[in-house]
Amino acid sequence: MKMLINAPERVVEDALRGMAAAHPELVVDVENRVVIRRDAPVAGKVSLVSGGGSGHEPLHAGFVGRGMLDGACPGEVFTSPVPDQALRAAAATDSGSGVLFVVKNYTGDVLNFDMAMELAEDEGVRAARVLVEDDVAVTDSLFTAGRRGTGGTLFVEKLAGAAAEEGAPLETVEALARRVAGACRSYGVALSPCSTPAKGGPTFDLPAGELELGIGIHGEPGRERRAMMTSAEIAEVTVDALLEDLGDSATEHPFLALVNGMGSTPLLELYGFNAEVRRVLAARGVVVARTLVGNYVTSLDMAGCSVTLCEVDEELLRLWDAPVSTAALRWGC
Amino acid sequence: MKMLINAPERVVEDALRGMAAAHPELVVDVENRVVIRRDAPVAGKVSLVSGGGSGHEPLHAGFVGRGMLDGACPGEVFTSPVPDQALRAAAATDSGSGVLFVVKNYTGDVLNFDMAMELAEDEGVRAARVLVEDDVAVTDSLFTAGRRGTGGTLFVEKLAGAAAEEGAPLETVEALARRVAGACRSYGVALSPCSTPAKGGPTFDLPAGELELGIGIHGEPGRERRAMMTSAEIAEVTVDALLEDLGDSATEHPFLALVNGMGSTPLLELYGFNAEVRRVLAARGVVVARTLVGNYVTSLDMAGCSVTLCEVDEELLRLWDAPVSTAALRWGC
Amino acid sequence: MEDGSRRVAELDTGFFVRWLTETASAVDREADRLTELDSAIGDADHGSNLRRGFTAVTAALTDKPPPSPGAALGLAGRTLVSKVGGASGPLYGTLLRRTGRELGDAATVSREELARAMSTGVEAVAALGGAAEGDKTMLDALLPAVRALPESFTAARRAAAEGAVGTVPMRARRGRASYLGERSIGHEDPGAASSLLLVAALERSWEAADE
Amino acid sequence: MEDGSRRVAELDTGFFVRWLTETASAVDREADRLTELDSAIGDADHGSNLRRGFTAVTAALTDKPPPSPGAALGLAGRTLVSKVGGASGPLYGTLLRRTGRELGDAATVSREELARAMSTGVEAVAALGGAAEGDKTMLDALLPAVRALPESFTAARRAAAEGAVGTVPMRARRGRASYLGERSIGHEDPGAASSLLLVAALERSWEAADE
Ligand SMILES: Nc1ncnc2c1ncn2[C@@H]1O[C@H](COP(=O)(O)OP(=O)(O)O)[C@@H](O)[C@H]1O
Ligand SMILES: Nc1ncnc2c1ncn2[C@@H]1O[C@H](COP(=O)(O)OP(=O)(O)O)[C@@H](O)[C@H]1O
Ligand SMILES: [Mg+2]
Ligand SMILES: [Mg+2]
Ligand SMILES: [Mg+2]
Ligand SMILES: [Mg+2]
Repeated sequence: MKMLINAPERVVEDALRGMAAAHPELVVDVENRVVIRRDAPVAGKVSLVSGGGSGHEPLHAGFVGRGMLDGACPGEVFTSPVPDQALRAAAATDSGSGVLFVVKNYTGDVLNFDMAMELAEDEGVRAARVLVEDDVAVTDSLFTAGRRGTGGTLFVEKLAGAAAEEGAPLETVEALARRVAGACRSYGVALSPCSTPAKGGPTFDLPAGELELGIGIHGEPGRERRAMMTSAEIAEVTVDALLEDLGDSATEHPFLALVNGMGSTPLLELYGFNAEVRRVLAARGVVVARTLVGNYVTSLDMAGCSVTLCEVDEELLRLWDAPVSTAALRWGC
Repeated sequence: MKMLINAPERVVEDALRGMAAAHPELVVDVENRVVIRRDAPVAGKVSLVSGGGSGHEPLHAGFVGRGMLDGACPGEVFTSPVPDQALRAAAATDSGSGVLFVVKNYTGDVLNFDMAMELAEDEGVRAARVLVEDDVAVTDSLFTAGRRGTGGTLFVEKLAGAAAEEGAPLETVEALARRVAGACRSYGVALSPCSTPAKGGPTFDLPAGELELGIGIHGEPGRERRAMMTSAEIAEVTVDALLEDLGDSATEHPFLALVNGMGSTPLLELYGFNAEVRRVLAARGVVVARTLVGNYVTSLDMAGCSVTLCEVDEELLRLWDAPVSTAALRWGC
Repeated sequence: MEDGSRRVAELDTGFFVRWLTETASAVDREADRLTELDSAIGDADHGSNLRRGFTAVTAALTDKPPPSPGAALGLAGRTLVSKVGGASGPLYGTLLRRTGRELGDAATVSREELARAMSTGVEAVAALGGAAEGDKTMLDALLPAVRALPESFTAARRAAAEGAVGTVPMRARRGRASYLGERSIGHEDPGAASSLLLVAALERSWEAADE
Repeated sequence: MEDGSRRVAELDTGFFVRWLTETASAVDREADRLTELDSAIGDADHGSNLRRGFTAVTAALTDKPPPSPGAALGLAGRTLVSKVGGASGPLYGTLLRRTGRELGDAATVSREELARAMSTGVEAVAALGGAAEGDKTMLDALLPAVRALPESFTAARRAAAEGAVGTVPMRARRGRASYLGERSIGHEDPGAASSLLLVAALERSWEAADE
């Protein structure tokens, strides 16, 4: 598998150098692998810090900026960052109002951020943590590491980021982030595996004519393999998986929708898929208030898509519409 | 090749339905395949209309909105739109101040937009045209259809769009667009071919371990095939091709840089490539004022990248920084 | 038996409608091959472009049966222009519209009249696209075909076939294939291949009329 | 000959440094296989994760030669925590740090003392990750190994090897492999495989000490 890289072990460092060159509005510490807002720490503001393995770009560093994250710490490809990174991002962005870590629910992320939390408290930084665990493809969560954090992360970072930007205190931002995390459901489908630099090739085999349902974002195979389907059929399976998990409440409130590309599915196809998703949702009586279509929470060059629904009320809708200014998500300023 | 579609002949229609669902700020005429700003025609404003084959998303429909295009007309995949579409987009957005068509230099686009110009004049719409022909990989332009229009299109649309938004008259917008088109140079590299829905598979073969230099954005093979290179080496070949064409003037003015993904190269790799591009430019004494990294002018799911440089002065830099609010490019508002 | 020797004149509207629908069937049958040819030196859409266009032509001809040969070609040409896009849409559209305009509103035309009109149509294609014979385009099939048409439909089809094959060793100087430079050599031009389908359908329509 | 029968105590700092650098070489040699195992039921990074971590461990041990067995393990554990990331970084880091802490600053330790300390270290891993034996994790190699360690280094290595192979038919209940449900069955757990490398390096270091 050919990649536009220098060497597998240099991929993250090179990307950070390139981010630094492209985004003077960010402070990029290439050596320590931390990306923060240039104006951090912002006086009186709770800091939002996230991070995780690389390979999901623009998540998370692409969401650092006004109205979203204060700092991000990218790990190696598909490998959660080490505690030092998270600690450094927290210390550099804490204004004294405390830090909220947004953590996707993977064993590695949880363990490393938990260690960072302890270290942060040792250094006198008030720290809290919200877990994103939105992937409904993980069933039997008693017998697993629990639901994975995927597309819902974007909603948690945006909405909690907006609340933090408005000056809400740590407890409020944390409670809101938890509420949003609880309101998100995701489901993903792969048409092809991705290739990691370390492996140099596809992370699993997917025969022509088949797709994987219920995939995660780390190039892992999904729960079930089926014969290839049309965009309309994939939308039905996906939406129904989400609605089954949401239950009857799904028609009570409007939703934010993220129709997300896994990396190499063309935007042309993603928009077409959005049409089908919207059609199925409408048929089930579900109202969509806002939609985002694009590659936001990716899995390197995997072909496929995921859908995330986030149930909102007036307040969350207002926070969604609030100004945001990051490399990958920007409006209102 | 698996695609997230319903049927090859429905791809463009489905995508437009999905755009309509995601972007209430746009008027999407699915049947006639025209996308326009909801507030068009804007009184006293020159209208900018562009279009071309689909498969290059977000180009062009993703650039419709305040500060950029007034209308776009997407053709079938890799097939220029028909004159009726361009005419309809022009008629729907013309405030009486005239329409500037931004046309990429391909035989099909030129012929169809020329026919649209004639039809527009017949309907009393003042119309002008600017050709984008920025691809330096096309040499011997006497013996070819001339240089292709690729990444430079984004700069022409953004800068002329900003001028039009400020209220400049048709002649001024046209002259500025022509100046920008003349100031742009692009060069592209493919690590893999793309697959079109009509063909259902790759448009050319590219053996493992080889890449194509000097590719276009229509899944066509490039000018030259070479053994796979590192990101640093690809940056050298690319930058040197651009600078050779620019000649000595390259160190006189600063540039806008677009480090563009062809579709399936992960953002992680694109940022890493940007680091190398910047390194080589710096070594050659070239100054970059602004950088955009991402998938903006794509070729479906092709893996690879292109670099566009656009020489700017104070005025063009100001127009670049001016507010823009489209689906794919947004800042300042 | 050479068609030229059998009859004079009398190509009526029905003949032209048959020619166009024959072309539509041929394009439909050969669409994948045309796209395959375009994939080697172009952008892999020629077959689907022409299929979309000629399907619309067949529909338009059924919808609004044209009153004359010239009207049939004009309707077909306008339909191609507004349905195909790409380079081939305006070029084939111009070929048919211009040929149709030359035929005026005559109820029947002779093969010689058609040959003269098509020659003007092909000239218009050359003028619009700025291409000449030898540039590896549809003109390399169309120009020999209209030169041979006064002799017979069969001669025209043979000339088109030779012309299409003759594009293989050419280096493209117009259209997308020109971007490939030397690497365009060794492949048949998709537009020349589709032009052969058009001219072959002309011959078949004549043979059918003869039965 | 069973190592347990030959000598008592006296595992000194040099022994521990050798153990850790032996592990580093083994991980380096086997990194691709570990990544391959992780690609089947995880995210294809276990080999490169541990290679990065143990390379840093070797460098740290050279850089700051540790004064005692406990210090050697503590340094290695801290290095893993701050270089590896992922699930395995904190888990292996905790194993070594906790084992090191149990050893205190004794200049030499017996195999029995090491076995007791490692047992506490492995318990800490289980507590941190919330996994138990049979969940198809590194614990399935580590727990049997520390249980057998009082007997001999060889017995520990054999137990780890059996434990690693024993993960093949298991259904994962912790870590990424758990997302696969039934489909995790039939593959060896990458962390169990790397734990075997650690325990095998322990045996090899002992044998080398013996020569
Ligand atoms: N300038 C030109 N003059 C004549 N024919 C041309 C010219 N440019 C392209 N063609 C013809 O058009 C064909 C390609 O048509 P098509 O694939 O439908 O359009 P596009 O190149 O826009 O994708 C070529 O094979 C060639 O025969
Ligand atoms: N909760 C856990 N308890 C014990 N070991 C675990 C746990 N989760 C994962 N592991 C071990 O870690 C290994 C994976 O390590 P690695 O691939 O480096 O991290 P990641 O899963 O974050 O990519 C698994 O094979 C398993 O042995
Ligand atoms: Mg990992
Ligand atoms: Mg085309
Ligand atoms: Mg074509
Ligand atoms: Mg792993």
